Amino acid sequence: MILTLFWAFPIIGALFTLFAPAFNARARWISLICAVMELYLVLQAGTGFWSGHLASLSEPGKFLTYGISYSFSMDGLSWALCLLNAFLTVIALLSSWKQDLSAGFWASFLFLEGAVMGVFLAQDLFFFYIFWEAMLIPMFFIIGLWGSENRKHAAIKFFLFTFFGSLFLLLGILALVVFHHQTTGVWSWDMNILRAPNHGLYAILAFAAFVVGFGVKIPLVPIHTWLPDAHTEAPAAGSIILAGVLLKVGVYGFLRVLLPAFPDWGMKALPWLGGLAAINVIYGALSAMAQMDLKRLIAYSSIAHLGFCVLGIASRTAQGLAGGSLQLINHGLTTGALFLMVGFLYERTHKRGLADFGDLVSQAPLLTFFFGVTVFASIGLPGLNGFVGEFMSLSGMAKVSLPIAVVGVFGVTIAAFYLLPAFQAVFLGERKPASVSPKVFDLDLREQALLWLLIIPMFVIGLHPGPLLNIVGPAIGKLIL
Amino acid sequence: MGIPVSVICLFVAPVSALLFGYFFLLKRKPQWMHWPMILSCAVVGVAAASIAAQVYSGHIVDVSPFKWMPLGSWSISFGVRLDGLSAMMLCLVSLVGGLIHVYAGGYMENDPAFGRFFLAFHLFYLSMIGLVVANNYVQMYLFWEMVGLSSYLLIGFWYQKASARRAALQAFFTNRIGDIGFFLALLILMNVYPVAQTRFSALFPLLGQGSPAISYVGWFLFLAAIAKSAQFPLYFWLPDAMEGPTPVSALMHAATMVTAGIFLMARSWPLISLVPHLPNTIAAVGALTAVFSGIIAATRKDLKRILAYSTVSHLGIMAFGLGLGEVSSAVFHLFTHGFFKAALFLCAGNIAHALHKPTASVDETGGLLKKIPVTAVFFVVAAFSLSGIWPFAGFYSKDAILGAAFDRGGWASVAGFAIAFLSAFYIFRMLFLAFLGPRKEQNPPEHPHEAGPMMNVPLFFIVLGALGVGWFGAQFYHLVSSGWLGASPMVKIPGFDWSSFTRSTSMAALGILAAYLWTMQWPSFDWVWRKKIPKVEKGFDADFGVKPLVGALTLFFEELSYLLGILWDKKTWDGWIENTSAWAEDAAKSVSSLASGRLNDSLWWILLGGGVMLLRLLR
Amino acid sequence: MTALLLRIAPLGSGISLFGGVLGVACVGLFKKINVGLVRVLGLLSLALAAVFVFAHPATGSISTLLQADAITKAWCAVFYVGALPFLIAGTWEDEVAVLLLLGSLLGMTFLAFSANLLMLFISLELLSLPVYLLVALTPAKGKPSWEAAIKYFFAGSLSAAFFLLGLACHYSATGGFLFAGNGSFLDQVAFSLMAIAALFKIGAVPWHFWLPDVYEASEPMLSGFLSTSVKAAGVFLLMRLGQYSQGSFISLLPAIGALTMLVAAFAALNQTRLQRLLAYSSLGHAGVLVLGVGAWLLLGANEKNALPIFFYLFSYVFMSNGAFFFLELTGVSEWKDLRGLGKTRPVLAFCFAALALSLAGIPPTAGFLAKFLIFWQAFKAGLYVPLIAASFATLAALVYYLRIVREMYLEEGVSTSKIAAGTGAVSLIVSLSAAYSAIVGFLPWILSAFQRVLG
Amino acid sequence: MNPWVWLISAALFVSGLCAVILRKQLLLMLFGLEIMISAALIPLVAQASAFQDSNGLAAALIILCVAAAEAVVGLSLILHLRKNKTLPDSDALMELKG
Repeated sequence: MILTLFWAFPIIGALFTLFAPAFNARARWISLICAVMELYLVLQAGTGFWSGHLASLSEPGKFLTYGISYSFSMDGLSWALCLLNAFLTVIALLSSWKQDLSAGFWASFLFLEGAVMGVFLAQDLFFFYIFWEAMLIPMFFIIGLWGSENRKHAAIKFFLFTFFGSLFLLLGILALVVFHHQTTGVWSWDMNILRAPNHGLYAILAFAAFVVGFGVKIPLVPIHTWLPDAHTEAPAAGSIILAGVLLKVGVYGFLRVLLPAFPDWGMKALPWLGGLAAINVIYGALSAMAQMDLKRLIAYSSIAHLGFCVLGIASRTAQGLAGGSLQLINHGLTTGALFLMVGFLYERTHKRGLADFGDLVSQAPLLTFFFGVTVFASIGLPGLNGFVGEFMSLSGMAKVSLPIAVVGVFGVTIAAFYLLPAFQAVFLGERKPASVSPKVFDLDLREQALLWLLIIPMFVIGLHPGPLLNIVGPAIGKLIL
Repeated sequence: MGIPVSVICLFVAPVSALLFGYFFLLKRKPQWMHWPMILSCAVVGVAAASIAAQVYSGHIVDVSPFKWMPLGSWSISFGVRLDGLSAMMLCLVSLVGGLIHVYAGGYMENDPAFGRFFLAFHLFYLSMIGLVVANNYVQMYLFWEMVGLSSYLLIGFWYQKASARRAALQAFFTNRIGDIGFFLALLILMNVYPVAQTRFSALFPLLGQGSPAISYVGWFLFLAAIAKSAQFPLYFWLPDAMEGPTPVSALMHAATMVTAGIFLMARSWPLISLVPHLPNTIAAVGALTAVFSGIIAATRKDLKRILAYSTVSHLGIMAFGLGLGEVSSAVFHLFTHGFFKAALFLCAGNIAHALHKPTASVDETGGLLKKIPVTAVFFVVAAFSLSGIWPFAGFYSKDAILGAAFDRGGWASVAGFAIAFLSAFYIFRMLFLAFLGPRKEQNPPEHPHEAGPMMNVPLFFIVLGALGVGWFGAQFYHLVSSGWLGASPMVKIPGFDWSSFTRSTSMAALGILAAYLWTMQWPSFDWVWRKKIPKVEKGFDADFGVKPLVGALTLFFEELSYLLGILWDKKTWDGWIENTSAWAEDAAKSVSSLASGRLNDSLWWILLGGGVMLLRLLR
Repeated sequence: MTALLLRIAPLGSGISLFGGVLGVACVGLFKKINVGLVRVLGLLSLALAAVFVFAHPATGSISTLLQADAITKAWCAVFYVGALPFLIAGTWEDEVAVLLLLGSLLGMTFLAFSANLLMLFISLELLSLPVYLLVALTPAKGKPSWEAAIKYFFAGSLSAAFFLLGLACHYSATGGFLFAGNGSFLDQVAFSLMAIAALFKIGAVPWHFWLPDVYEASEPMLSGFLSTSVKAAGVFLLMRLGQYSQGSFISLLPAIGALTMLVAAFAALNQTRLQRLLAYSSLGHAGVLVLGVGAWLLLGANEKNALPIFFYLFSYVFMSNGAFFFLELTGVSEWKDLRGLGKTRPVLAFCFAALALSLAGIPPTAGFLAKFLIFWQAFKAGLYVPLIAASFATLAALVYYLRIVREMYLEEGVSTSKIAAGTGAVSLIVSLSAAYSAIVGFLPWILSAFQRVLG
Repeated sequence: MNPWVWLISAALFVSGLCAVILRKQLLLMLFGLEIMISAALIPLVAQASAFQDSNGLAAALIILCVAAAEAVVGLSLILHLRKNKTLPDSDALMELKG
């Protein structure tokens, strides 16, 4: 029942926020309280994982019909991602705190949180898919209603593009289910027992369908072009959740559905997957170098960073899988923080171009400090979180295929080539005349607190990832080849 | 497995100084920022001394108390290894670094960003300490990168200047290229051996006779060292790094940053020495670097730039020595170089300070001997040390390397001659131009003033080192060789040897003479040739084409990214995707034009559909 | 006892509907026609018919002309529920519309019970002829419903003629009117010809050109009835024919279905009038249904497997009626009329958005669950290529469904056209349909209930 | 069975079809429809007599009734149109399209 509460609670909260007139006026408070309570719920559930005596928390599935069963389960990986989700939702809500927004805005985030929780917890592919798709609707509204100039186009593009992927995902799921029925005569949608055939065109196509289905969300090159637009147009809070949480579900799908379903045959495809990921890394990084819009740049950097996640899990070694999973969390924190800060800048100046700023350090030293730390976390400076994930992912991939790992290492390097110049241009460069770049006030206490909340975990994970690895480890243990 | 208190001090003191500084001083009392840092340097210095004493007495510490990335059998630990090499480096870093801290307290006095400077400065110091005591490659990589980070922060300290920003980026990016090498070396190493074997003490005894994977590791480590220690062709960032304040340059050239590459190679020598052709390549690259940048140093006008190329040159000498197998001599040179180069830089800082400028060119100096005599004396001592004149420190270490080069004969001895000559030439050219004269082309300052005790006292101690550390070669060898992990023991640092002494001293004397003639005797020759043969001067300015090449490469990357990120990804590929809506609209128009609204047409369609249904039956 | 019950069922429901027709006709004899009474009579006869159909559990052959199986009952449910909104909320001045509606329902009921091709033909005509008139008599505001009715009539009659020719061929081949064929070539021709009539009723491509015209020109509430009950009758016809056809046209059905979806999706993209847009949307759903029937037939055509089609039709009854009734309720006709509705009429806009997303098949709506089941069955039947085409059609269709949401919520500015208040019944139907669409997709256990209907 | 029956039936059916599809006069089109229905009945009746099956003959009668009903509906629609428009021509029905 507790697991149902995880996804249902935010959605009920959202409904309250949206529909109860008495609550409507205090929507932001209601939503914040719900989000914080949800965060508490998740933390509470995690005590077992911390202490290490709990491998997973699951509810007995209720068989419904046609093999569809209502079953949820939480292991270390799910827990970590749920925590990330709950945490970033709180951050995202607080990041827009001062803006004058209607109840729908606050409710959308709760909806989104609930849907993502569902994805992370569902064990039944039917429900997995439903939650997967349910994420689209609130995000569509977040981008389309509260985004910047070109928001409508971006929202539609986001929806259509990701729905395109979802159709393939649906075909992939059907392929697994139907194959299982053909071999055993039993209908089942349980992602823990569904297996694809070991060879043949059927398996290849099913695999490809999953790669496309999950790949759109990650996003994998070349089906990534929705992401820069969506990020650029989304409001800051939306970008935080989009990058911090929504991109994660694709990789999570790889970990939870794709890899277990193709135990033997998948082995052959792994180098291909790794190659795709390596392309992602390089492509995202090189493209980011050319961007002149901060949000667009960070969006492309997300493409590159998610490439490392896939790189790690495609290796299916202990360190690769752990690194890939860790990188999910890391990317959520760092990119979340980056988008948060760009959001602060945008809130102050309504600009986000690299050329629109300069010498911000003299006006906003604190912002510069936080941005700097986050940039270095993002380019994988050891001691900060980014390095641990990338290093483990790459060392996993090196075990499987050294050339791909080499490409990945180049990607690590290029990360500095786009983030640092951007950082310099905005925070250190020539001061722009006041007509171009209005005065920027430094962070207030709320904003500082939010950033500390994001940055402290960066240091903690960077220097002491042990506890997190212990939590995630058992969950991915069975995927190791 | 106990961790000595001194080791804990090594980390706790700087970290707490940094935290205290950031959280308590930065806002309220930035002008006090140097005190916790200097205090921490003192603590670290004492700890380093006690560690060195312990190591000297043969007590090696190698513990891994803390797991960094634990994952069952795949685990990476934090640990410390205190053997000869790291104790030596610790001494150098803490001594020279600490003194430069004090100096910087005076030098940066009036800078508005005093607090920020010391935070970054101390972070630099901390990173280097972490690097030298690391007991495995992954941890070393951590601090290796942190060294890069803090150098970035410091080179770009005066971020208001575009050149400083560019130099900082260039330094970071170039080091990043080296990091590829380090990273790849790590990956390969972890592929070949169990992960726990990234620990030096476990790895080196395991090394077989040059497996191919190990040779890759060696080459990649060398790549890392090339970038970090500014070897040819990745040296160009270092002269540009002069954009930072002078104490930064001093620290970077003498004790921290660039020595890290040499340290890495010395540390990995048991591995590198097994790789075929690698030692010779290192020697060749080192020699090339030394000669190449020595020549360029002889043509520069900016004082700090001369010194920077001189550092590149000396790093080349160290690599040269390493490549020849003289690990102990190379690190000895590293040690002595730390002193005399720090001294030279601080003297240059004194000059700049006297001129109230961030940096000084030889056009603006001349005849400073009388105006700032203390600095002049310090400079002379350091210059003799650098030229390798007996009995200054530089002589002992450099002569050991040159001796090995002469023993090798052939190209190595030619390089040795050239190096001995060039170092003396460029440093004395600088000395003459700065302190003698002034020549009529120079515009010396009217009223320069000597630096205060906050600067000169630490400088004095450093100069003392530049004078005398060479006398303790035997003790140094004893220290460095304790805990050596190589299969064969370290080569001894040779003592005083007449034959090599004659050769190298005569070359140095020749260099000094040439420098005198070049600058003082023939009127204004240092300026004349520039006017006469501008093409050659341009060649020197462009480092014989290395700088344009770097520029072209940068441009290439920019163009490539524009091509991919804008032209292809946004305009073309995403354009196609966006265009699907236009295609869909066209399709929609044609599909919907089928519904003409004419009744007979729709009846025709019914017939057609029926026809298809029936035709289907035929097959 | 069961035999008796079985015997009573079709006759009873037929008689009650026929009684309804007579009763309504009698009301029409009075000078001042009491529309309320007409409505009550119609509802009563419908309820009575439903009681007769569902009160007994038995299935089997009743006579040479009649039979009953699980599909019969399920489809009767769809017919009746599909007609209910129109019957409850329709606005009319005299009794003719109800008369025709009940007549058409009578035809549908007999269609569902037929055991014989002749019976099938007669009920097909019985259900069609009143519909032509209904279309003519119930125009949308300012729309040439007579034109639509004539187009409908001619196309329908032409396909009925094909059916008849097929009937003759079947008779020639087998010597009787029973469903079962003998597999001869002539018989296969017969089934193909008859299937044209079924596909025409469903509106599959290329027999669909009447469909957008008719749905556009009729009053939206009537379009709701046409797109649900009448279409369900077509689906039933196709299933029955396919069940006994022994090959022939079955292999074409998936392709026809996918093609229909594609054509509908793209044609709809070009529409500016909402009612015509919904008509094309309905065409797209017809495509899904044809695909589903094809998969069902390929999988062995047993009653239990009919669940996806049944559930799809049943859910579609809500979605389609809801959407058309929304048009009736608000009177919007163009895109711009929708603009800003999210702010001015949030509840209405939410209902329409839910309906649109459900029609598009986005989880967690009922439309998703329905489409999902059909896709699943098609996958099981190995129809990969049609499925991929259908997926793309779904994607293309999403464009205009999203446009509805976009116009209501994302566009700035508020529509200047007046939104009519609408009667209570209409808004009740819209909100009920929206609620069904929004919630049911998340309750897959509801499928067990549907499964129980199918036995 | 006599092939001539089929031939006549087919000829009739096709001519009816032609009338429906090619002509634009709505009345003629309706006429064509009736011809098609009659054409379909010919083999039915012929077969019924060949099988000695009264079912077929009865069916033919019933179908004729149905066809009559259909004609009534059609005529009523066409006549209604005639009241409003001058020509009952299919080309006049072009308002709904796209």
